[in-house]
Amino acid sequence: DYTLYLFAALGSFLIAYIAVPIAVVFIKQASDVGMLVKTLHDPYVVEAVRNSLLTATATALIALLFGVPLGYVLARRDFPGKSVVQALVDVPIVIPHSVVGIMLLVTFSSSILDSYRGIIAAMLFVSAPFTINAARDGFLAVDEKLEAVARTLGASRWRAFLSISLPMAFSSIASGAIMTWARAISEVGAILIVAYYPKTAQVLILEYFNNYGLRASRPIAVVMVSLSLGIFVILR
Amino acid sequence: DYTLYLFAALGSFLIAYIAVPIAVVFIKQASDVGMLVKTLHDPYVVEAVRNSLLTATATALIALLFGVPLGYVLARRDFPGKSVVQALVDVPIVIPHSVVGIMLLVTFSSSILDSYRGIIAAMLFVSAPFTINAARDGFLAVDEKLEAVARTLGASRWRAFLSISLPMAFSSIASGAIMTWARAISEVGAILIVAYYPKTAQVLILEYFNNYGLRASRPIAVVMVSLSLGIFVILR
Amino acid sequence: MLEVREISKDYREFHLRDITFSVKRGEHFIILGPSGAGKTVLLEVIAGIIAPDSGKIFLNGEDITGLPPEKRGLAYIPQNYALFPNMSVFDNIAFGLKVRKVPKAEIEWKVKELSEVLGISHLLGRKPKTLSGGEQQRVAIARALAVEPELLLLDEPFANLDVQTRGRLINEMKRWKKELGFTALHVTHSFEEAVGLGDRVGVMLNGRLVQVGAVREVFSRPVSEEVARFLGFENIIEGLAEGRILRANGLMIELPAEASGKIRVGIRPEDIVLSDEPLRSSMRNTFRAEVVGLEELGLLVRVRLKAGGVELSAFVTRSSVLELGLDAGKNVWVGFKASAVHVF
Amino acid sequence: MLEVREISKDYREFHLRDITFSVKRGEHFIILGPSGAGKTVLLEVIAGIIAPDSGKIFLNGEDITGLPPEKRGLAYIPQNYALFPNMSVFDNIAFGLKVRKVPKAEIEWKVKELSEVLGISHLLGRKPKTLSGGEQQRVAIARALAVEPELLLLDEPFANLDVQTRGRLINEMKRWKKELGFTALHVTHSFEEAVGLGDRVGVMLNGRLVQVGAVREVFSRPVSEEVARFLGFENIIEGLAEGRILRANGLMIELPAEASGKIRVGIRPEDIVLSDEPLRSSMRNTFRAEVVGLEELGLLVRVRLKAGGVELSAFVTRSSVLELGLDAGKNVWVGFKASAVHVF
Repeated sequence: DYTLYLFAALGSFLIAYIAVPIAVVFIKQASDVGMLVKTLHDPYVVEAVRNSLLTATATALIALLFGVPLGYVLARRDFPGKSVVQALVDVPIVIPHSVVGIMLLVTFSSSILDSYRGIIAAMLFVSAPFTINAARDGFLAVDEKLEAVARTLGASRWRAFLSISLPMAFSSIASGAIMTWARAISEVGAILIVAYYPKTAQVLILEYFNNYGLRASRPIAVVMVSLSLGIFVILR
Repeated sequence: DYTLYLFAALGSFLIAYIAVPIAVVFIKQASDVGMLVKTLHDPYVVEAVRNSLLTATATALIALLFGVPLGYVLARRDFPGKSVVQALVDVPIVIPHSVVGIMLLVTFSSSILDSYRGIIAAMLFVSAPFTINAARDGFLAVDEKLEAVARTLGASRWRAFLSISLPMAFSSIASGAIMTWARAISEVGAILIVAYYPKTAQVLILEYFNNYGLRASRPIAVVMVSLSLGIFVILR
Repeated sequence: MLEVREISKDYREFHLRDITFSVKRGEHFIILGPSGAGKTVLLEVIAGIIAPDSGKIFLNGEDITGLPPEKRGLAYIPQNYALFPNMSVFDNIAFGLKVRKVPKAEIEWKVKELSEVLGISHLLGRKPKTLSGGEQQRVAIARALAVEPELLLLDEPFANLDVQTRGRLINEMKRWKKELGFTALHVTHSFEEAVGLGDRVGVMLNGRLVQVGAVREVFSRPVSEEVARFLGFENIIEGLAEGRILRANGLMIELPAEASGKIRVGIRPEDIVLSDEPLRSSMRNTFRAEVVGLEELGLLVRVRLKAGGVELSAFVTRSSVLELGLDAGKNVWVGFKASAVHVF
Repeated sequence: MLEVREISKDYREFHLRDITFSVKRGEHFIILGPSGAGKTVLLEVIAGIIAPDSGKIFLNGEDITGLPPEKRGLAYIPQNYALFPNMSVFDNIAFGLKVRKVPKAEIEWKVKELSEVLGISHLLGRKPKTLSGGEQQRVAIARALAVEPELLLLDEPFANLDVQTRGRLINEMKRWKKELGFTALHVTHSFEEAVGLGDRVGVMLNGRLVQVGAVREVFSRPVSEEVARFLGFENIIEGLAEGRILRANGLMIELPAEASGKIRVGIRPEDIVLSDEPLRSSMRNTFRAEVVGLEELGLLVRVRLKAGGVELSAFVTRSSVLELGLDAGKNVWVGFKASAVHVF
């Protein structure tokens, strides 16, 4: 079946294009363990990774706090303008990252400039859709009759939500939150504009690359890609 | 139904958080049309926007060339390691953008540094999954029996693909390609590392912001967000 | 006890119109209708899940139309039972009691008592997904009865069960009802459930409640052609009655009772017998008819006939079709008893 | 013309085992089996869409087992017809001809001719989605016949049609076959199609072809209990035959022909008649039996009976159940003709 073989050959190119750089960065780093160890003791790096983890986690928590209720409303209610709201949720995916930074700065100006607030603001804008959509899909998968029955048995809507819908949608919401976390920690462009300081690992990679070259920035990249792939494996 | 009202109130926060910055950047720019006109005549800006459009378009075409066959194989064939391939396709979403830049540079070094090739390489890595997944979903939605029947009527697999599957999956593939284009033109972090030059609009926004401040970079942001939202509206 | 007054509601493709009926304490009231009649919507309006467009609902004289479901005291059991998949069977049954903050010891005692009557004591630790359809149904009933509701709202409770389990559970439900003494409003499309369980039945067609009455009465005296057709009287014949004879389009049909004037009668297709020779039997109505067409219906075949100017349809088995050599154009004898003719 | 030799294939939950049969030129060969028997898998193996695990397929003496579908010259019509939704009806029918690079004028002439015979000339400009089920089926047949295939592979061609359209199209297919003269291999679970269209029939159960023969022969002389059950003989009775009498567990059953030794007979449940009094008729086999249970089956009720030591099941209509007052424990008379007893 020559057509399929041709297609498989063409397709393998993209698979290789994704897999090879990941493999290469680990392999090359393996021959330069000294630099990796040195990097792991560099207080700037440790601080930056800490900042990245903290801000991404804070972003995921904020996305959960607001995104889960929004997902529930989108799953359970029809209201005028619902399709516009749905579309808005998906907008951040298509806006260039540096434009996100400019828009946030134009809107909130100095109150977010160069602060943890700014990092989180940038991260939240680009990553919240994952939590909202996952929560909505999770709640959509919960039969509305379950809530209806719980209510005829005397539970308020809040109680029915806590006892039935939330536990049942939990795994979908959790994987949405993890995606939000991963997307948050991957953001660079918007953060560069809104909050170059406090330094995050993503930005530090860029800075070390500009100041000290590839060899200095590569170990941080290895640390970050390990984190990301670890998260990804948990997700699957 | 107080619980729902509370949820709606919480949810509106995120909706406002996405909608307001987009609105504000247009509104503020409207009071500064002079700068916008000036920017539109700035040869650097024109050149950068042109670079962004060209590289994003090239990326989308490459993603189509390789991603459509890959999507077809994923939709039609079971093979050992298929789940690994599937997982790999989704990996780029979770890797920090600056890490992507480092990985590509480590792998391809000077052959992509500061060139159009480099911009496209960075864009392709982060955006190809959209085309692959859309093509796969598009082909999955085409009943395999249609191809089978076409073949019993004398068509080769290639002919059946061209006459039946490709036309039927076209709209899904097209919207995947548009998402790829949008994701490509939104990328900043990886491009900053791989190819600061030739300058793309996303990078130029950053540079103008650093060198001349918010007022200078905002008009480019307005141009880019208009482009992105235009694409998004077409998609819906 | 429950009084439903002129409820109307447009909901998706369903249109309830002026539904009025009442359920007495201790009664098993059946709403019988084809799928698509709007039975589930009516039940959800009564449960408080859907708000009606107009009309009122009273429970023990109190207007509950505006109350949320949790304030009504009616337990709803949807068709799929809607057991909470994230809880054990025990927690499912105890749910309503926990919500009411009933003391733990009392909850355990109550769950134990109910599960014994319903024969599910051995399932209390299991998750709903591991249960069979019949077991799920019992758990759903236990969960509903645990809160001692004024009224049980049952939506097609036997529809998802296989034929044998259904028969058994219908009989058991009679026993539970005696032992636990509840009032039930039960919607279904199954004649079997209506006949087996119903004290009274309301026939619902296209969003309207068209006839309410005791079960036997509704089945033997449908108020309209529409109801008759739904109850299986496929042959509706119009004619002029005189004494015990109905003249219709060239046929003379013996009636089960005297009547006069222009009337309509209904005959079930399964009550019509086909044969090659005129049947020598107690059947008073025997005619020569021509086969117009055949339609296979699973195990039975519907034979369309023309006798005089009247079209009839009869159900026969597949082997009868072969034996009698039935085919379009063939002439056969049709017969039915006077008692199979229902006048309305 | 087509010869299938010992085909075996494991595919998903289907397990084909040693399927061997052949189809003659001009024949309409039916493969009859319940859903899940693997009929579609067999058809796709023959079409070349699925490769068999073992066995060979010959077409006009040539081994085509290894050929891709496009080289076999067999036209496959799946159950959902699989019309190409992105093409007009004309382009659907013309597809195989275009692939073969037939000149345009010839294509138009051919499509016109076929669509006239099949009565779809007025649909040529439409898209498949706008067609009714019956129209879709005709288009699928036209598309398949356009390439003048050696053999037409039909998968449940009438399953997606409503009862009336099905009956009409079965009759029309006989006419098309006469006018266009094709050979067909047709899989179905419908007795109606087998009897109405089949020249020969192969019964397929659990992935095995258990009986092949002329239609009447297979229906009247099933080779095994398994086939008999599938063909509707729910009552299988084992006993010792002597002349025209079978003694089984206390019953004496009159046989349609002489036999001797240990044999099994089958009786269809619809051939058993129930009554309150012994029937005075030509039925030679009449027994007293006790009702064991009832099962509702849509329009019919299956009555389980015990006569002597033999369990029987009979189909009666719902109104008969009410009339005879059938219920577990009641005693009734059962009767069936000697000609309803099938010996195998």
